Amino acid sequence: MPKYILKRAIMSLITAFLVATMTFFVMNMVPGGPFLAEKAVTPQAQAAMEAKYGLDKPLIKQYTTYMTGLLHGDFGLSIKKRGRTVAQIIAVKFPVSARIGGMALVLAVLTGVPLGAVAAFNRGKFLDNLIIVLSTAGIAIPSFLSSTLLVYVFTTKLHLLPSLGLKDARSYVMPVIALALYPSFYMARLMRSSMLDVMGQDYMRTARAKGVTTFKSIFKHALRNAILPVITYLGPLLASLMTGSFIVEKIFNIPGLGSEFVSCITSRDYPMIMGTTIFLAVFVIVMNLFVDIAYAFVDPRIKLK
Amino acid sequence: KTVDGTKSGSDAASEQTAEKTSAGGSIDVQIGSSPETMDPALNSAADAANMILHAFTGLLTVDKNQNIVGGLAEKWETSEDGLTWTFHLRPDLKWSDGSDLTAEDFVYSWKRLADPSLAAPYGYDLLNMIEGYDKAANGDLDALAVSAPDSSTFVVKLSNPCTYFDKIASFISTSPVQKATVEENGDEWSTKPETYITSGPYKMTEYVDGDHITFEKNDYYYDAANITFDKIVFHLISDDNAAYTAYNQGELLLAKAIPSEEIPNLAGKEDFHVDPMMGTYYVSFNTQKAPFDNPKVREALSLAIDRNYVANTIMQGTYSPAVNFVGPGISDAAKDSQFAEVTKEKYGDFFNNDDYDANFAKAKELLAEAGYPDGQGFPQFSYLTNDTGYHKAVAEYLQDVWKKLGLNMTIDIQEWKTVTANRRNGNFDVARNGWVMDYDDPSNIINLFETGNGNNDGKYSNPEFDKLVEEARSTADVEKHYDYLHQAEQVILKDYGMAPIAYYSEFYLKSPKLQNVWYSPTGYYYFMYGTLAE
Amino acid sequence: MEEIKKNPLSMQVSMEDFMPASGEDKESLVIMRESVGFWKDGIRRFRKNKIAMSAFFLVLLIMIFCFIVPAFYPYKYEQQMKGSERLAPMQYSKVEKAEMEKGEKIFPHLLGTDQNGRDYMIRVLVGGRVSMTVGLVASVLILMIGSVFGAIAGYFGGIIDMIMMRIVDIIYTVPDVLIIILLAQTLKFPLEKLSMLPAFTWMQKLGSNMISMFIVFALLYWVGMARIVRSQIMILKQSEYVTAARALGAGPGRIIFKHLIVNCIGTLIVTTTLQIPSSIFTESFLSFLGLGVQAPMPSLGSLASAALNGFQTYPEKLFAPAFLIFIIILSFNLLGDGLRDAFDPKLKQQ
Amino acid sequence: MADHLLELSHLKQYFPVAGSKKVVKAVDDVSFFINKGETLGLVGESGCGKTTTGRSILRLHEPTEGKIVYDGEVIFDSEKGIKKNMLPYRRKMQMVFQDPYASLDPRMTVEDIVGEAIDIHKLCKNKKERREKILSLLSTVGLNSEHANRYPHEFSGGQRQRIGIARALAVNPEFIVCDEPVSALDVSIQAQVVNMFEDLQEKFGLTYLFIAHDLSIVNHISSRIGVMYLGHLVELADSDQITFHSMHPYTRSLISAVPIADPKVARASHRIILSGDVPSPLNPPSGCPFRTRCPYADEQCASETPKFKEEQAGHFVACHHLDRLN
Amino acid sequence: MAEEFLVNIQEERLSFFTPAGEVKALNNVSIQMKEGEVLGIVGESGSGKSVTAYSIMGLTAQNGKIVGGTVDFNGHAIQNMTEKELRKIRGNEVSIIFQDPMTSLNPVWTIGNQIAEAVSLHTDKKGKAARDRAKELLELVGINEPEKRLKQYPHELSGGMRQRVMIAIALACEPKLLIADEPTTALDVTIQAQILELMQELRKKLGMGIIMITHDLGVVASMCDYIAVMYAGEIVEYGTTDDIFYNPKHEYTKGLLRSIPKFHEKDYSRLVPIDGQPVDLLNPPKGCGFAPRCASCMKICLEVKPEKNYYGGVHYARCLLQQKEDFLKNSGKGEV
Ligand SMILES: Nc1ncnc2c1ncn2[C@@H]1O[C@H](COP(=O)(O)OP(=O)(O)OP(=O)(O)O)[C@@H](O)[C@H]1O
Ligand SMILES: Nc1ncnc2c1ncn2[C@@H]1O[C@H](COP(=O)(O)OP(=O)(O)OP(=O)(O)O)[C@@H](O)[C@H]1O
Ligand SMILES: [Mg+2]
Ligand SMILES: [Mg+2]
Repeated sequence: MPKYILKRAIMSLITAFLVATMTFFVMNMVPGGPFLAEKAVTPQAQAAMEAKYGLDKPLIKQYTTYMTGLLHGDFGLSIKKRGRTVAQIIAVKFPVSARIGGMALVLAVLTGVPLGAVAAFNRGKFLDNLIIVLSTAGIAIPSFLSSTLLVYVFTTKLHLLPSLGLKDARSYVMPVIALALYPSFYMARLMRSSMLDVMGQDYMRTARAKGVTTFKSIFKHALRNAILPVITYLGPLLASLMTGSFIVEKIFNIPGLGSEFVSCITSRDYPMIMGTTIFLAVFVIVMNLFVDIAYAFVDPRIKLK
Repeated sequence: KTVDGTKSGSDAASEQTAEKTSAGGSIDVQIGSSPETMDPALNSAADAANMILHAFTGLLTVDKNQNIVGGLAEKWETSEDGLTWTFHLRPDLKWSDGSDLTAEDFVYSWKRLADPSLAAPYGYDLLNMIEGYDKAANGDLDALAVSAPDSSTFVVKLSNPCTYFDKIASFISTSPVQKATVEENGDEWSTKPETYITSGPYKMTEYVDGDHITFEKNDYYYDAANITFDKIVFHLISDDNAAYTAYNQGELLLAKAIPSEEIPNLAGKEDFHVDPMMGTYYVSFNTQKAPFDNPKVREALSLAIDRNYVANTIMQGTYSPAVNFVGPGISDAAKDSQFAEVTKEKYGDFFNNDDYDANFAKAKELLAEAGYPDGQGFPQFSYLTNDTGYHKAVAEYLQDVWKKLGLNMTIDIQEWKTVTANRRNGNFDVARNGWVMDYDDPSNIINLFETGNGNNDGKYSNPEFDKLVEEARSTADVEKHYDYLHQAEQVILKDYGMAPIAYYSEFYLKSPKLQNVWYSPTGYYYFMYGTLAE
Repeated sequence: MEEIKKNPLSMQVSMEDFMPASGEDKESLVIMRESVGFWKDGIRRFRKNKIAMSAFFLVLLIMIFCFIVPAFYPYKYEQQMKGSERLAPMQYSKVEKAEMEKGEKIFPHLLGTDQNGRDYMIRVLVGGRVSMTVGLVASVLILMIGSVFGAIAGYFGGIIDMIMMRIVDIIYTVPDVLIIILLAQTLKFPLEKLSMLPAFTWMQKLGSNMISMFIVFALLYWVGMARIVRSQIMILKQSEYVTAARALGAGPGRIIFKHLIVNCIGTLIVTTTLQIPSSIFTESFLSFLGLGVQAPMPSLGSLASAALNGFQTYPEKLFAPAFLIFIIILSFNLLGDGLRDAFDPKLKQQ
Repeated sequence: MADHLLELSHLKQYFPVAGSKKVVKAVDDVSFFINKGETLGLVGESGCGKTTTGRSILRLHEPTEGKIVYDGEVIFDSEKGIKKNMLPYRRKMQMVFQDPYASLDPRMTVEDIVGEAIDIHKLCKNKKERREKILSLLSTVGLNSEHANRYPHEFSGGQRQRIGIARALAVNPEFIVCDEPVSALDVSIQAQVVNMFEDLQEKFGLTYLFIAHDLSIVNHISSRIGVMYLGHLVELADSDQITFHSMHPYTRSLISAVPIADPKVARASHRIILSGDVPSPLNPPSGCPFRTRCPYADEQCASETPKFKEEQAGHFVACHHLDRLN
Repeated sequence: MAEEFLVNIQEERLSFFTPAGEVKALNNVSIQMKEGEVLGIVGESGSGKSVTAYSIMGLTAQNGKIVGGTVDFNGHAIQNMTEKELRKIRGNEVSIIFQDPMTSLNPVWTIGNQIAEAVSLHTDKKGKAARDRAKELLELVGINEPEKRLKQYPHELSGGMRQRVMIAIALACEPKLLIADEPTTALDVTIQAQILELMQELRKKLGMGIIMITHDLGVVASMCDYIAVMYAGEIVEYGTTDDIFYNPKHEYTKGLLRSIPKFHEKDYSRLVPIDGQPVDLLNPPKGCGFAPRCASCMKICLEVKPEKNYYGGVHYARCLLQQKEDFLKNSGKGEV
């Protein structure tokens, strides 16, 4: 197991390195630079800035400098948000996104999994069809729409929930729901089909032949097997939820990493783009590793090597 | 000439509010999204300037009626030749941490502003007329002719007279910053409340990036007695709907970001305000590129635009139709006179927007004269713009109306940074453009068309124009200064160096409860003397 | 034990009955079922699925509305009617009212008009067409790239697979938003240059935005398809029929295209159908970022995101395109599910 | 020597194991020959390497080591580095597979399945000729023209196996590897297929390598039988010799374990029950592969792999303790 | 009739209702079996062997229904029992071993857990006690190091071992009847011998009844007291093992016996196959199910379903050939 993790870690490092390299060059291909503003600055100032961030050097040199910095754990300074390091910004913004994303994940799992299981157990019946249509409809709503509607209904019309920021528990309600909507319904679909799969397995027949009650056969025998595909989905999901959604963060005005990332791309804040990309890439990789380990934990057949 | 500025900015306000509601209290407002910087020298964004304005005060400041009044300086005088400006600071000035604020701090701050390694965006615009700026801009900071003969006197020597130097001294970027905290913390100083030592009415107590910035009253401020609110929370909101909802929920007392298409619902309501803003929305032509190098073509394109329609219908009256290049709100030589009005008197309106049909007919004619009857032979071209506000709707309108001239235009919508880059590099045919004034002097916008100006996107070049601009810059005579600028404006209008479309306005929602807060055409909101009605 | 009953039959039988039955008699008993091929069988199963059939007809209906109706619609999507701006649904402008009084027939603005005085209904319909085109074309691109890439990686395995899968990993790991924004911008300029060339003038019509969007899709989203196809191929290549083909002397090309890809066809159809809604989704996200299709061409995403800027005043401007997005995505998803059940019952979820 | 159609010497087929340095020794040092026109049966428990042997002969896996001589021509020799292009040999050597369900491409019609070899080797000049050839092949295996346009899933197991046989016959082969061709079929159908193999052999003079785990079938169809255990060939002799005079302890227990469909005989017979399971080919025991389950095993068996020798004329066996056994 | 039967199935008819139509899986199946007896059910794939056995436990798949006849087990009328009542019997009075030991054990739980579950379901041994019993059971089925095995997962065991675990689960509550549904088909010959040996041993030790389902006549020959031969959802012949092997009456049984190689007899003559293909239960023939494949099929066979014909003792067959003989005998007396 430790060997496996080590192996994966090395693989991840390589992937992260390649991702960083790719990002670096693509980013520099795009027109516009970080110092372009509405006000044209003087050539001296421009030169001074470029010197400060090392952008006056040839691209290859910049690249090696950045990579060397990275090796020492130095993500560099944000160009746009002067006075802040990339690491600081991520350290402030990521927890916000992660908190909401984490809650959304829990909500999605707690609703999606039972919904899917219930549908599977009522296969072909009304309830099943209802859940199928509902969950398919659920994944067909773009998040900008669902978020806007949530605000419209719960804040503008019903005055139930605050619209601004993350002051108290109530202000988490809407963003968490908005984020959880899609994964929840998606998981319901996933769960339903894997549950149906498991219910057709021989060992479920064995359980019945032993005289196990329906309830116990679901909880002890079916659920743990059926949850496996859901777990595989959790890796990418966890990564995408915890790293923040641009749309949801924008609409609910949440100071998270998702909106920060988009704004650093549009403002060509090179160190921020690099730092965030690498952070996100590593996060995705770590989450996937995490999920693989969890998978091995739930499914004893999986040997990590 | 000496100006006595003892009357502080607050007086005008306090005069009116005889039955002033009890001071103190806290307000929640939205005037922008997350600032890139809160450092006065580094800032170039109006959003942040609005907040910085409440934290920093410079030598001079602007009152409710757009008059330049004393800030940290109570008196200032100009030498005969207009080259030496002497500012006398108020006694016992203090930083928000309680330490003394002296003329030396100004010397430090102004030199810092000129420092190329800081790359302050306004460094050149604000300081280029000061003697030794060129050297300073190349790193020799001490060459900058600013000095502090004593702790309460600050002297600036100019290389050429600048009639509007008082306006510059009131510009927020020239506010002093505390040397100790800046040097100790570097760029980081402006990101944390502890190190954000201010000279203005408020100090920072909380800074949550992307969420809000909280200011509390600075008791060391010279005018602290008149400052009303104890606390101002600036909510940093980037989404219009979010701000709008929050305002409607009563979570904000003032919101600047409003979804523009909600305006029909708001028009006429007492909390909806549309105020003039010094700025012009215009279209840049790439004057170096055929067929836009032909003034006739530019004229035809410009005349084909129904400015009334664009401003009043597409932009729903949140802009006003342009008749010249420089719009309202900008003052002229005489006291309380307006540059735009003087233009009208002297030269008449350049565009007659009321007879659009005639304009359009003329446009067709011109196009034929230019060799493209009914647009025949005119190459397809593209219109570069980003997609915020009314930009896309205007682009679509232009596409449609120029199509009527027989021209084929594609709309090239790009993300903001790319637009800026391409526009500045001349990678465009026609592009949306606009300029909001930094300070109240027409040169600020007219100079954009000077040969070699960094913001001269259309690469317009006319020696006559350049000469007029230069003369306006070097004269010490205020009258002449404005006169040259009027002439310059006429030159560029006649050259159709760009096609002005509309003048900016600021529209915002303000709760009627929030009183004595004013908005100035430079785009700034002043909350410090406001009051809250019960 | 049960008593041995006398067989009642013996009473009625005749000698004739005990004659040996002929071969044909026996044959006639064995009814060979009618021949059902893969397609026929799948379509039969699909027809039985009510939800999927409804989705199928819904898709057809939407197609008719978006692709055919606009040709006959009295308004054009780019046609600006001065004086008719921001009309409410069914509202007529002053000019139009005057015309009507003169006895002219004016087709109502079913969904009102937009800020430029364009009929909103036709914009929504054309927007649907654009979004569906984006979805379909992008899905086909993804299908082609993904399946060939996945098939090659899966079939050859070993080091080839290893390298190809690392590429997939990288593309998968890089945040989508980054590539979307950066690529959309990067591609723009070269594409515009390209479209100036005589051979590529068709690109002008589509707009470089649309093309770079396709390229973005093609570069980004094929990885999912590639993974699915690869894993399918890895299983399929172990099949004995593949070994059989190899034993007959078939080469890799024949095996990949004649046997493996053909056997993935169910997966391919299904994944592609399910890709369509996700491409439409992404298009709407791009529009939200202001990187959508070339103006004045509308897409559902760009209409909806523009309508957000005033949806309390003009709710119908948001709901019309949003509802159409919803219906398109919903019906394609249900259609995809139905196709999966019909053509590839083994494939439950990717 | 001339009538040896196929000769295999010291064939080894190792498979790498993903993610570790270990190898699966699926076939380990197997040597035998097959005479023209005969049927050599190969039996052994699941996973002992029967299929792998068959496939290695056809070079569907590249053998790790060894030498394969077909009809006097060396088609593979690891020592001399000979690797002949197999395409011409694919017309002479064919294979029939175990699973009649998995071995037919479900998306192809019977006609295309049978015709694939014709296409690959360009055996027919035109469509018509191709069709005729396919129909004649189908009638050879007892199917009719009606079946040609149908898909495999419309057939029962026995019929599918016939399609598989027709496919193998399409190239007019001389030698067919039959990899458990009847084990997936119902008992009543098995006999149909077994008979067909016999008929075809007679008609076309075919040579078979007949793989099965069911000794009674192998015994019925083969003239000689080889017994494999854990990648090794442990015994090889005439069928009768194997059935009634087997020498290797494994073969003996295998034979005694075959269920006898005759109650009286069954009740009277004595089974030699082996203890334990077949070891994993990943961790084969040292020395004699069978020693972990062999009642006669001793130290010698653990240290030394017994040689595969001809103990009697035509009877090969690999065991250290033949003397003790007999 | 006074005898107590452990299993008494009378004229059971069972159908599956599928989208393609009604699959008449069982037609008038009758089985009677006493405690301690071993009954073999043979027949080709799809003939209804498993369905018959499962219906004794009420384990029929959801879309299946007993549409006629009675199924009586140990005094319970199975066809009338609710799922809850059935649960008390399952694993307790009657247990089952499935064909494929690879898939019949839940992959995510340990062996110990799965055996202990069976123990604690029907006895008051819980927790530790159940585990101890599980260990005992593993010893009983001949698994060494039971302590270690209890903690292992199914995938860590070989096929033979897993089948032993399945048997251990089945024996957890010492059932009166053990149903073995092709318990050795998936196993190798030498392992099959081990399992068969074990089952015989256990039967001697525990004295339970066994229903042995297989398609291998060799397996039933040595183990069973009675044999039922099934074809197309019917029991076409029933009798003692010797009846079936030495005096088969039904053409199918005869064909079956002819078609297997005589391994131990040095007989290399050609096998005699049964021609044709298995029936499609969705479109069953009107008359005798075997008629299309029967070499001595008569015209009447295509029209009429044969009834049972007894040949002494319990031995009966459903074949009209007997009728023919009777008819020929009788016709001399000129009844028709
Ligand atoms: N392509 C392969 N890669 C890795 N291992 C393989 C491969 N093919 C076979 N093996 C392994 O080689 C060993 C022998 O397999 P093989 O299929 O030859 O056995 P077999 O005797 O045919 O068994 P069965 O009776 O189950 O068909 C097995 O352990 C198997 O897992
Ligand atoms: N759940 C079900 N739905 C529909 N038909 C079924 C179902 N279960 C069994 N059948 C049908 O009932 C018939 C008898 O099946 P059964 O499983 O008893 O056969 P079997 O004799 O046990 O065969 P095998 O030897 O393959 O196990 C088959 O034709 C089968 O297709
Ligand atoms: Mg094999
Ligand atoms: Mg069965």
